Amino acid sequence: MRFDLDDDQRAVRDGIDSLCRSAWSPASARRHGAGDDDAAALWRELVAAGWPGIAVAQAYGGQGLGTVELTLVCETMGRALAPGMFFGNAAVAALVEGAGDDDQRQRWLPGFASGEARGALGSLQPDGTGLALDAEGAAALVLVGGGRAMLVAAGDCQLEPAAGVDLTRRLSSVTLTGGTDELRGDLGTALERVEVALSAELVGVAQRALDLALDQARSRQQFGRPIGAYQAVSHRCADMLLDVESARSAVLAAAWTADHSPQALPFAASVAKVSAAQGAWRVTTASLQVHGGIGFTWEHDCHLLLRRAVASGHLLGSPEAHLDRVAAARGLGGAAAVPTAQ
Amino acid sequence: MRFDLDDDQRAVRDGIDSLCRSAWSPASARRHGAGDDDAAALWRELVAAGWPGIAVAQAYGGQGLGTVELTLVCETMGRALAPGMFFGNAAVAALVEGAGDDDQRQRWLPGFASGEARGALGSLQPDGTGLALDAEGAAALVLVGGGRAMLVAAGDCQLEPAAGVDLTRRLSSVTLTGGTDELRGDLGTALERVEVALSAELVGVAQRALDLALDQARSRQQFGRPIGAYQAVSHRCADMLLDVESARSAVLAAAWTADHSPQALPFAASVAKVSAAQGAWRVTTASLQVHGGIGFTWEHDCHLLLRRAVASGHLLGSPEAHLDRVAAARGLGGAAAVPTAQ
Amino acid sequence: MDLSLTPAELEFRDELREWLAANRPGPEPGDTEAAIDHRLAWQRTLFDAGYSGIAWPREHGGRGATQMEQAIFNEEMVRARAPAPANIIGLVMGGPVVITRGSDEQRARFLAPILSGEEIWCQGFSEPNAGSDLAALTTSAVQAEGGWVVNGQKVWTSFAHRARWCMLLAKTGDDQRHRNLTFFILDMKQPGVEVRPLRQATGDSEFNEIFFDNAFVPDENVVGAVGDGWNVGITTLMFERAGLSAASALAIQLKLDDLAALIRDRGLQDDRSLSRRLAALVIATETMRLNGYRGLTRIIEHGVPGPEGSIAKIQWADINQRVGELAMDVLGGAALLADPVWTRWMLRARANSIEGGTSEIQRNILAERVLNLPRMR
Amino acid sequence: MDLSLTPAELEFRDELREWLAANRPGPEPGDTEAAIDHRLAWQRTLFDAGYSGIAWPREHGGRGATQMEQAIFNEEMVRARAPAPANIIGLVMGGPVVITRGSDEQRARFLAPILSGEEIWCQGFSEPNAGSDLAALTTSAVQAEGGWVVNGQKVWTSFAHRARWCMLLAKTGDDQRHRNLTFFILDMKQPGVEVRPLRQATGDSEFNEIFFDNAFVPDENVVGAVGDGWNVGITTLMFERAGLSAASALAIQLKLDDLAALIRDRGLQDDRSLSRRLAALVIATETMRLNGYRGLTRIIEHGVPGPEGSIAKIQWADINQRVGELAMDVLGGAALLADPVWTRWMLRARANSIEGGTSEIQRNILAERVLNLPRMR
Repeated sequence: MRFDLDDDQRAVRDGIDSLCRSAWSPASARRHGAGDDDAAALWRELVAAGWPGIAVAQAYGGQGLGTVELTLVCETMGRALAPGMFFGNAAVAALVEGAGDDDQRQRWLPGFASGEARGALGSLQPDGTGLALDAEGAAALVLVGGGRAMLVAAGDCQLEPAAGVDLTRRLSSVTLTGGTDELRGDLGTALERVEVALSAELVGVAQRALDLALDQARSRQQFGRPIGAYQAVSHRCADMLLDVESARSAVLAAAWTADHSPQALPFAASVAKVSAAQGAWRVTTASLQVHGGIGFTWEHDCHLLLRRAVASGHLLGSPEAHLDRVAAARGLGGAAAVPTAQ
Repeated sequence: MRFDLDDDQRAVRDGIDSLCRSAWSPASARRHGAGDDDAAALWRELVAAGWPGIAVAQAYGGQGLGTVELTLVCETMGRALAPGMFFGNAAVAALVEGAGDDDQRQRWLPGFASGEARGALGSLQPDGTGLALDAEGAAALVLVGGGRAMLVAAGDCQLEPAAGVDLTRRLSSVTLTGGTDELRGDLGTALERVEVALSAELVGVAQRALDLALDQARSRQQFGRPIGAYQAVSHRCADMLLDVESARSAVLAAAWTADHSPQALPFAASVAKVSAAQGAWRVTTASLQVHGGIGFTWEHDCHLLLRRAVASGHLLGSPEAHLDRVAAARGLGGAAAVPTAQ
Repeated sequence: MDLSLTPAELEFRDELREWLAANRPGPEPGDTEAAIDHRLAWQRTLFDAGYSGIAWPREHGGRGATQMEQAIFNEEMVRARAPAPANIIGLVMGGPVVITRGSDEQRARFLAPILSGEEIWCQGFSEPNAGSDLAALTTSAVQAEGGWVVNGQKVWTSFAHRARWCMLLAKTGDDQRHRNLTFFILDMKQPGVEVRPLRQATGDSEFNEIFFDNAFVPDENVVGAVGDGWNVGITTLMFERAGLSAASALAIQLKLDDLAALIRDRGLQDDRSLSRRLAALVIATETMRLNGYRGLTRIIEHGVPGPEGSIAKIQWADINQRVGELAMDVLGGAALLADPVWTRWMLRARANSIEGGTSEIQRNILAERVLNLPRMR
Repeated sequence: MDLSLTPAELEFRDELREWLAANRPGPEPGDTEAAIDHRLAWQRTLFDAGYSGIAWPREHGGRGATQMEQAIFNEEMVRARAPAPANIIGLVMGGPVVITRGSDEQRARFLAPILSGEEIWCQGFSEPNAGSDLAALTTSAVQAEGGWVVNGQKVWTSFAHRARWCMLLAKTGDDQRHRNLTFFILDMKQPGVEVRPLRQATGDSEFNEIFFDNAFVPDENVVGAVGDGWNVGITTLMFERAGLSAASALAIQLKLDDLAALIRDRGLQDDRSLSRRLAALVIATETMRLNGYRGLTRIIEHGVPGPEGSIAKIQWADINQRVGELAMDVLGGAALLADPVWTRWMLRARANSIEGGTSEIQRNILAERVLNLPRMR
């Protein structure tokens, strides 16, 4: 057993990290959220470098790398506050590849893999409408909810901008205007892979919040000392580290499990999502507290991270739903357990 | 409105405090728990000074003071780690007075009020047996459970020593051998008064744990400073203060409510029990942590306080049961809410 | 001990309720500036009816009521869902400081327009590099002909753009840590004062920054002695919380009723985990309310607010934040959509453990000043 | 990254499982001393089968297996509900320190009897006034003819009454804070050593106090340089945790299975609040296990255990304490009765955040040594 990245995996992480650092910034994230066009340029760079197909099978034009590699990209993107296009496209590709039929795969995967016909992810609301993330310009959407996943071509739905909690991804309400195409395969496993990728993004968000808090703790002086010298701050930072590292361990293990031990994936995915969602919430709120007043200003990135932690933490299966699933496996929690992916 | 003790109430508190300080100590509590006879002497002093009848109506030989005065005695006794005789007798008197009929009152209250025929409190288990606290030598027991309260004369039951969590009160298992006499009146209100008295004891337990922690924080030196100078310790102590003061406010308010605004008692009693039970657990465990290794020794009083917090916190209605009741009043929590007094 | 209202308190409350029923303020406008206008008008209405400065002495234009009646007033305002008067900082902090620490001339000049709302006050304590640490303030006041010349910057001042007067703490010496500050009443309507709105994480701009560029304060606007500003400032902060926590608790209880309704609306009423979290918040809020009244009694009997106010401040922030968290969990997947009420609550509550003294500073205060634990510094 | 066992690891595990199935230790006796005898016999059985000192080098009598195999061994022992070998302190701390810091003569003298269990080791670091603060140690060693004379007191030493050797940290100078300690191997079987059992809050006596009254240590039993004891001691403490956390996590998971059964037995399986608390503990324990393996990989690749072990220590204490709390809430009114399993667990877990470095000290270590935050001291 060797629980650490190998050299190829490090190269993946360093590659996407350097692309994000040169092509994206929190300022870009703000402009994207506000409706400007920065994300299109980022997406073109991602496409040019072949990132969209990283985890799509080679048969459909992807690189066929594993879920571990996918989560490394997602974590780095979360840390960079990158928009939801990469994640949405990768998620939809994983759903179609894992739960679609041959026709669906043939039709959509090559475009998702090359990035030329991007996919976007959304949730299906009980009233039959959807809510999708960074779906403008996508070729197709997959809406997930109530244990089903509906594939919708861009021409068969209408998008209206909606006000989201998260300011770094654009939220749209989706009205279906034409046909939908259900993914009837093993949706559970495919969704769990998507949850793991989403959890990886949350680890990145939490890591960024910790990085910012550490900078503040070292540089901000009060009462003649850097505030990081006070245990009220330093112990809070230690707890943040504990949350970030635990969530990272959980996500890496779940990603590896998805590819090598799928029968263990349901538990591993729940561990990843609960650790990442609750961890990101605790770490982003703690980071704001360490920052004090400055962390509560619009201009500071603290609230962008916190908002993203809230939105992604509740996307797909909520932490509560995953806790219920883990409890149900032990005969606990009653019959009315919330479905995992809402 | 005046939310503070008046001079008479202060006199009650100071009186019982001085009696406890002269006649009781943690060492006595240990000996009592281990089977020695110290508590009998304490009880004789209490009887001689007229304390057992403090809250019993004058018509039955008591002083007819209020629930506030009763809780002041209970808090002081909790702080002194005094045995359960006073509380048990007062509880049983409150149950008979509040939920008994005239015959039951006439028969038992004069003895409870004078302390010459002491009452003891116990819980009625689903299997029909009971568990009672400091019941040896009592003239009668009241066993509470399943929404009922059964009065049992000492001659109609057998007591067997049982190993309790708490080492400062003696636990007995109770087997019924003769008749029982149900209290058929307004048991709910009477039980709530008892819960408030029990909560007061828990406030005393928490206060003692805080006192000990503060002594330790001021005197114990590590790394060249008293440990109370470190925020890891000082902020923990501040949180303990918050818990103790909140529970004290809740108990005083509930005691006043019991006598002056009984329709508001169910909510006030739940606030008191939840605040006192959870507060005492947090404060006694935090105190042990502040003490470090020495706090984990048998000889130190930390574990006596912690054990008492556990035992009393779960006696009668558990915090969970009270939370369910508060939630139910808002239409929440489902139908299967746990009954408040088990 | 008597938790019922006295006949006088009852009469005060019933009269107030009757008046409120007849004089309900309309709903608060969504726009920030319009909301301030609305709150100004409401203060004028209160003033005209004798409900401004409830516990201020009659000789200073107040109602001369008890602190307990002030608290009852606060609770009734929350219950009626009335907004706080626009000049809340003047009423709660500025006026009491002028009354207790000011000169007769200052009382004559400043008190009446505070009560009527004619002159809004703001508070200039915090600076970018001095949040909790007042000793690190750098805004300076240098003696000049007939007064003081002020340079520097303040942050987190509410109402600054509408205020006439600023309670200013500025450095007037270099010697000792707490002996080099002076408390000024600075005229905001002068060329050397620039106010810029400060946008918060919520997107709102409740607060401002103030920049002083050779602003002037005449000598007669120094409160207390030169160099004694730290003590005067601390008095101000203590007045801030006294009597407010019971009303704040009531406001949270009303919100918890809304949250219970949200749980039922979303069909989650049988979820014992959510319902216990809600019940725990109801109970915590009730203890906050009770702590508030117990503290108020202590203030009435001992004269000045004590450091116990820190307990209420910690509880208030903690409860508000947990309410926000619970709301997000109740909304579940719908937490993606910005909810006009709950998203804003969740975000706004994060500042509650920072503003008005961080929860860390409150714990320092409790440890050092209530529990007498040794100080690290 | 590969979370599956290598063929060699698989072979090691399967062989071990087969051996365990054939060589199950009987149930551990309730009596403390009998339990130590039982664990001694078990260690001898392990030793005879080549399962003592799994990751010790072959040249020092160990199995020469990898650290990963040591961790697999630990997990399998937990799974088989086998007790820890009696000389766990010698195996986990004493031996590794002698191997990495000791002289050839010390290796020749001490290692073999550690492996067989012939000589039990104990650890003499803590003192009544020096728990977290090793610089405050007062037990002294003064140079004499051919060795050192030791006076003072140690606390919280397990197995001291059965131990032959004590890893002793004692003051050998007055100069600097961390430069005045020396690490000794002290013979417990001498007149100057008195051992008294220390009764804990649980009622058990797992630990002892040791009193040294002119006890003697010969020069050849100094480990490392005189005055370098702090560094040697820290190495010991770091070995303490490496590779143990995965097995500890497994032990907790087994306990959580029991707790789930208790919830069902008490008819509380539909209580969503209890079930989510249990599930959260299952998940936290799994992340502790994963952190353990990730840390172990880092140790294998970088040679020495790092300060990240503090994460596992904090998690372990926190989880154990929450398990105890949940058990009390599940027992409800029955929590009055001392439960042989859960009451003991609840009480014993309170020491977990104190023993082996308090959770506060672990957070200091993470803040200062992993996050490079400034130190207060």
